[in-house]
Amino acid sequence: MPEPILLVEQLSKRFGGIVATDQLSLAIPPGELHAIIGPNGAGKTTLIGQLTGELWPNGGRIIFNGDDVTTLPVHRRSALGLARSFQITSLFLDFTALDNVALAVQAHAGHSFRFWKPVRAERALRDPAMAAIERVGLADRANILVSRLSHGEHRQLEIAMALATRPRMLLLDEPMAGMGPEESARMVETLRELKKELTILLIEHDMEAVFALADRISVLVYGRVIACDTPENIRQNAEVRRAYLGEQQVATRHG
Amino acid sequence: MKMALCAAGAVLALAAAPAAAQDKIKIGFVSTFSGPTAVIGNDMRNSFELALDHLGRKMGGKDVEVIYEDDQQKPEVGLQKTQKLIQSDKVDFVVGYIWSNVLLASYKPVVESQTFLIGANAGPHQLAGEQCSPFFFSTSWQNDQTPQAMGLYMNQKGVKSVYLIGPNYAAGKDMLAGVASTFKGQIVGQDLTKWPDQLDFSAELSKARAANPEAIFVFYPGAAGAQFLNQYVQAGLKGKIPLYTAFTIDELTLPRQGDAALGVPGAQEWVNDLPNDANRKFVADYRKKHADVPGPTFYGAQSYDAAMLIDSAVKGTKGNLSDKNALRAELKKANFKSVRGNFKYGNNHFPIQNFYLQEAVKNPDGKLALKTVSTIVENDQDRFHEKCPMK
Amino acid sequence: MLLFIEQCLNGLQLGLLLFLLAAGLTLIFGIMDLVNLAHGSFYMLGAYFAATFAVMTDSFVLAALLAMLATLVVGMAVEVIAMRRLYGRDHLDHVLATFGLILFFNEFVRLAWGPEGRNIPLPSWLNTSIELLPGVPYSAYRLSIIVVALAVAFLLYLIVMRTRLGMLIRAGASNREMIGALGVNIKLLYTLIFGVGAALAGLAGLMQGAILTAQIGMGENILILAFVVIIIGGIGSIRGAFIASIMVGLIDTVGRSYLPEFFKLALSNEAAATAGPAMSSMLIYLLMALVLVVRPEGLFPAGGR
Amino acid sequence: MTVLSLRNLVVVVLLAGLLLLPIYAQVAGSPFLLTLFTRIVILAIAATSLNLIMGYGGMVSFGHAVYLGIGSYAVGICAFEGVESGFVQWPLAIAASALFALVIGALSLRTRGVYFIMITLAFAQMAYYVAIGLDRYGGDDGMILEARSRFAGLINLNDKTAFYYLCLALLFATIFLVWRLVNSRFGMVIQGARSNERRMRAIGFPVYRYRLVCFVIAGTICGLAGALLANFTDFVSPAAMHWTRSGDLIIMVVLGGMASPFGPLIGAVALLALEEALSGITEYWQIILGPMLLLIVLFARGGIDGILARLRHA
Repeated sequence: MPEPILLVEQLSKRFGGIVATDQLSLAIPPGELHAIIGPNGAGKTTLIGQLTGELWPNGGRIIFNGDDVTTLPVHRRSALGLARSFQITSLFLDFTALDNVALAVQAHAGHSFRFWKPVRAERALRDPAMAAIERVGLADRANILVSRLSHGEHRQLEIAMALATRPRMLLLDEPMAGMGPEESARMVETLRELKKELTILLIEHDMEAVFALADRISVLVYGRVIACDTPENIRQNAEVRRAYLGEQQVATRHG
Repeated sequence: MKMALCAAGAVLALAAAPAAAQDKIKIGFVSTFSGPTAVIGNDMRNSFELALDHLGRKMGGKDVEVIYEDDQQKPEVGLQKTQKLIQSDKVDFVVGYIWSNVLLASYKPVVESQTFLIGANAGPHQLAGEQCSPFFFSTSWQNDQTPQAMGLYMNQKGVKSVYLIGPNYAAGKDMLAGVASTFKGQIVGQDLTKWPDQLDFSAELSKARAANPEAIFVFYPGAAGAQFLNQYVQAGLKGKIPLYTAFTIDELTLPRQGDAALGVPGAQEWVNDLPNDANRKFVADYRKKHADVPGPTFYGAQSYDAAMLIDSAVKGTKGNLSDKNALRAELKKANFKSVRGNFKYGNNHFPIQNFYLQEAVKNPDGKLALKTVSTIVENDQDRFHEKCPMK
Repeated sequence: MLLFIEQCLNGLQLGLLLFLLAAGLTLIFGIMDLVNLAHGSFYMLGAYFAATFAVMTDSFVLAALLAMLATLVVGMAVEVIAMRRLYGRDHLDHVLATFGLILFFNEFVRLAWGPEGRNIPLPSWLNTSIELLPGVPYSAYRLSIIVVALAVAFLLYLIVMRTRLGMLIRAGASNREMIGALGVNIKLLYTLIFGVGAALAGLAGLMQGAILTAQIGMGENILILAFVVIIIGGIGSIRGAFIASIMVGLIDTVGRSYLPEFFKLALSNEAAATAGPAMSSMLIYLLMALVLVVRPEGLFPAGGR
Repeated sequence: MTVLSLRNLVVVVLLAGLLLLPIYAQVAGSPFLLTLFTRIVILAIAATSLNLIMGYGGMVSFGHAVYLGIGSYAVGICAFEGVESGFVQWPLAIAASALFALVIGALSLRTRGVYFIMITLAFAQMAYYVAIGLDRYGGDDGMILEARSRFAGLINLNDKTAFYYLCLALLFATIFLVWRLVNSRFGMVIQGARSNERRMRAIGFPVYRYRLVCFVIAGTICGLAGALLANFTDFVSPAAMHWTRSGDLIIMVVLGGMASPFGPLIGAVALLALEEALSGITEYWQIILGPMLLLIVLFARGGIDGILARLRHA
């Protein structure tokens, strides 16, 4: 196995008396699409929070691309190439779609203490932004105010923004939440394309998508990884079935 | 925006009124006509108007137009209104000013435009000293004079120690300095309170009591005077540590001070019962014309005198307002019957005058009134006149 | 030493008065998320109402009760006419709109009661002093302010901690959406809270008015102090408002009385006499800035419990 | 979008009016107009600088007038101590404001929302009381400026028309500067942080330092307005930085329209002209102005500029 791009060792996070992350370890090699599944309250969002730097763990280490990032602030991790999408859409609603993505490009194009040149005329920002928008299929909506886009388009835009930061790795927090079947199918296609170039950590409830896309799956229960394997083996794993999936659900969905 | 444009249009229209031909005398009157201290401004306006009535609304045969402006008790607003009076209304005289800081802020543009400024109340020491001007006259006093008189009175009463309390602004500091300059006993403590925000004096009264002086001197003009006196009584100090005041008890605050004011002495250059004809006429006609409001007060008396002063000068120059030197010479004569009794002007254009001791008493009808008790000092001149370069 | 105790008493009195004002402000802010600059106007109205009722009824206590009732009514009317349209809007909109209300109420009072201010006559049993400590008479009326304010604080504590209404208020202060989920008539609840807040402000105004006389604009300066209090205490927290108001009252009064002496040690007499009062007026702002630098959401953030 | 929308028309008329005002004042024989509008223009500079942080950056400072005070005290103290050259006074006013903004910004920007509003107020109040304590410089009374800043014969500030045009030029420069600024990379960061601060961090912006720089820029511009104000009134006093003055600035910006280049100017003209006009009608003018403000908030979101923009669509 090659050197992992993301290595999590013995991560713990407590809120008062509640243990949200419990001695969690994870190793993701470059190029993998790694999915994390688990029931509600398993600590998935807490984990993402610690990976992106919004929460600091009580113990353990996070190594990204060889650097210890455990206590690095959010923007520094982003600069290192760790990008995320938000579970609940978190966009700049009073900007256009293109402005949103261009801002993400700008974040990784040197410092922004440039006070004079009109930003909307900067090809160096606009072109890559447009490219990212095209990749998620929103080219014809680029100049529309984000507050007027649909929910599905918001999710697409989330991905485009994450892409625009030219990350080494994407953390996707439920990118398909609240989508209709058609939109989901489109998103699966987009992710399948991205998977060719990027390491992706995917947190998702849509099992169909997870099993269709993931190289490996970790199952999170009560803040611990109870299993980590290929989709095929996870489906067979008795402990996982018992704890989470349930015989019936697996049978009807994938049987 | 339409509304704003209309408003802007209205401003333009107002300001664009053609400057009136100079066949009448224009007077700008700046005082406080809004907020809690507006009562003082009203009293000044009532008295000034009464003076015009007594003059047949003419000065030296010319019609008189008075423009009243509200300074909102703020220096920069006073300045702005004063500039408007000079630049836009092109008045011949600017009169009024209750507050020293408003007067200080407004002073420069008036005297620089060679317009005569008649201060009807505030008398900051700068204007009596180094910054005195040929274009400034006062019909009141220099701030220090009244408390100086009070200091003298405390000496006469044999008071050995005093605690001083006053507001932290120009006049407040002048007042306390004034007492300190004539009082021969010991000053055991002094508090300057935030002005005009602070109206709770509990901490200061507690300190004053603990310092155990023979007397407390305060200066709180306007409504603050009522507030101080109430708290002084509630703190149980009345009858224990006697209070001496300047500008703290007047006809406007008396109704709200009530019995708390009885027997508290104050110094003043004018009292409503001063026995001269001009004063009797002024007080009686004021009370007849404005039966619904208390007054007149010394603020009003000074404003009344201001009108009479201007009238005497205009008469003296036979209505020729363009000869500023002649006009100044006439003003300097103070050739009119002042309601405080006649006075002379010193080199700095501040009055040389008597100061009286006044006290609140209960009339037979149960109403409170101020009355003259004695003359503290005669022909008193302020202590800054030597610093004024004018002869 | 006796002087120090007396000054602490003075500070406590000022602090408790601030609490009456701040309690309503912090609830309105915490629950309706409304920045109400016009809260000081209710303080002023309370004093003016009391002045009028005192003349009509010849009884201070009766006048006080009637004045509170009147400010309650005015407060609820203002909520129904204007405030409820502002919920959910930007804080800046609140600032502009309620600033407009301040101007309106100030001028309204000037038209209705005249510019000269009103006296609230005290009954003789309050207008005296009591020898609380040996040799230190203390104003009976100031003492009564302390007692009344403490009683109100206790009553508020009981209501907030022990009743269903209080439960709703606490829930609302930490999580606004929740009250809606509980199926409560929110409109009515908001109107009620706003009215009670106004009545408490009115009570503070009339109590203070008997010392300071009723004045136009008396609410504005103390309003800023009340805001300082609720910020230090943490928005939406009654407990925070209580502790912070006493802190502010003590620091202001004690600072005012001792700082000038303190400055005399370092400066000339005259400089100290000017710098002292200026510095002591600064103290509470210094306190607020310090609290916010260390705890950016106040001492007792309501959401944090 | 038509070039001559109502909104553009109003702006053009307003700018032309401001440019031609001295001529009108001359012809109409009412020099006071020039005084009134010099004050409006100076306060519009201050309001425009506030709009940069408040409208575009979402940083609601309730202590912005403090720079008016610092700027005017820099001029006043220099003049008092005998330094009358504007080449010393004005850079000093600007530097002092920038330094103060840096310090209070560094501390205040740790807080959010209404806590930010109040902490900026606290710092401004502290500066206010410091000024009251400045006995040498008049304390509470303030001091009269003996002479206006001298610029070695380049411009004579005692010439009312020249001074007006200087203020107007600085206002236009400020509006242009703010406009360029908000449309630059820097401006995008500032506006992004107003819109969604959390996301800004997530995509890799250290938001705090950009905000701080923005805060300092706004303070600096307002400090310059303070230097102008001192020269305009020939008077310096703590009143210039009282919290009510900061409130006035906020009201101008909100009234005119936040995050709009000309909004603060429109707001300043509207508010001050309205005050002047209403107070000419009745002594009780605030009873009209108050409900008017309330109605504007209730029925006209986005201030006057917002109304104009909507009328274009109608």
